[in-house]
Amino acid sequence: MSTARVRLFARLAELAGTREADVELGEGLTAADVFAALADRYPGLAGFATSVRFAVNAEYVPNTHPVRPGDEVALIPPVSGGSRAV
Amino acid sequence: MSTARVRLFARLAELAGTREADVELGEGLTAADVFAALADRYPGLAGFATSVRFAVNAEYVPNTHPVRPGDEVALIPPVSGGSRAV
Amino acid sequence: MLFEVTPDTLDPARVVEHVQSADTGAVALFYGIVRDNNLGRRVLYLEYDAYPEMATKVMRQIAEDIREQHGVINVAIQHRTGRLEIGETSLLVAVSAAHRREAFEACHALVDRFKAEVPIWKKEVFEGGEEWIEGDLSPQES
Amino acid sequence: MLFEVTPDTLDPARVVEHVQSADTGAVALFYGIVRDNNLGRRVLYLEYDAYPEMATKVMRQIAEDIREQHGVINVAIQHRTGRLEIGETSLLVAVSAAHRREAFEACHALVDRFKAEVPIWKKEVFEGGEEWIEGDLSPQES
Repeated sequence: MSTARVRLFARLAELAGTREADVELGEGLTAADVFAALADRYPGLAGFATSVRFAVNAEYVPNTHPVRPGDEVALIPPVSGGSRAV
Repeated sequence: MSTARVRLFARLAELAGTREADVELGEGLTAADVFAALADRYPGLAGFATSVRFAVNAEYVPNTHPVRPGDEVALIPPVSGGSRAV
Repeated sequence: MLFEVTPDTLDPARVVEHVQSADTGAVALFYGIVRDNNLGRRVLYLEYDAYPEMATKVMRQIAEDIREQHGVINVAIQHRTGRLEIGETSLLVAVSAAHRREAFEACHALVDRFKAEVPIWKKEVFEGGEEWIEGDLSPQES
Repeated sequence: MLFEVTPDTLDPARVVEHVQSADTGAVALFYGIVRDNNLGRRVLYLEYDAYPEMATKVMRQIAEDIREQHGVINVAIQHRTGRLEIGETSLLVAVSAAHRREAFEACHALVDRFKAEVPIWKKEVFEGGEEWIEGDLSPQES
């Protein structure tokens, strides 16, 4: 089965309760699709769908970047500048 | 006899061959007068009459500043920016 | 050039030694330090998280840009991860140059870009709560 | 604040420790270093001469000005005298602040004023001659 390894950091790792997860890849999946699959598994992530940034194989990429088997996808927490207490 | 202690630095100390000298003070002598007296004693200093700066008791002063018995007069080598090889 | 993300205490002497060479006339060294207050709250400690493989890659890209733009000689950067107490150093950025102006300007520009681009995050633990400071990818002093 | 003119090796860890306090988020540290070339000549070594009592007094005046103008926390300066070999540090200027911008700007301004005002001179001994660099009251990297 073809999968991508996802890495989570900072607030997203806390919300998901994990720093790594494997996601199965269908045909033509993008970084945003990988995030959506992960948000199904870890509902705490759902609110970040529009603010998370992605890196694939340690390079920043757009949400629409295709993800291929064996890729490492990193979820980069949003740059919010805000001061919300958690 | 009333004197002032003069301190010399850097190029001026090398030209005079000393880092300290005592100068006798007449009535109403200024920093420039003290320098002139010293240039008589150490002719190598003469060329610096218009470019040397003075400090009295560790404060920058104008050439016309009066020197009193017991003062420490420092000869501050010129700010030339030049590149003459010695 | 030297780029490190490490849980260990940072080493200023090492980064300065790394950037120095016989033609170095000036080194500017920046310390990012955990301070005891932020946004009016009393800070207890910070926790830094990083994506180390990508962080060192981005640092290298930024350093190469800055080296070219400012004509400096060499660059070394260390960032610490994990729990840091008040007074501990989270970031060191050293830049060597022939003259002071390039060293200062390049070092300042490097720290600015570091904070905007390098994937390192901090959680501030303060009296009464904790928060991931995500608007500011890196140390507290920005 | 700390102001020293000394024939001994300078101590970066000491000046940084001196300026740090619990509210410090950034320290900018400048090293003036003897480099192996100047004005196209091969430099062999430098000799620094100083008027130490006045130098420390002028340093204090400058530091007080800068501290007020830039709102920084603390300042420490060391300058070495005597013969310095290539690669040795002649000047250390450390400035602490809450944020990086003040630390960088104040440190740079301090070094600029230091070089214009503090009574310290250097003789450059190069291949084929020697010269007191008097247009530049202080280290070689200006």
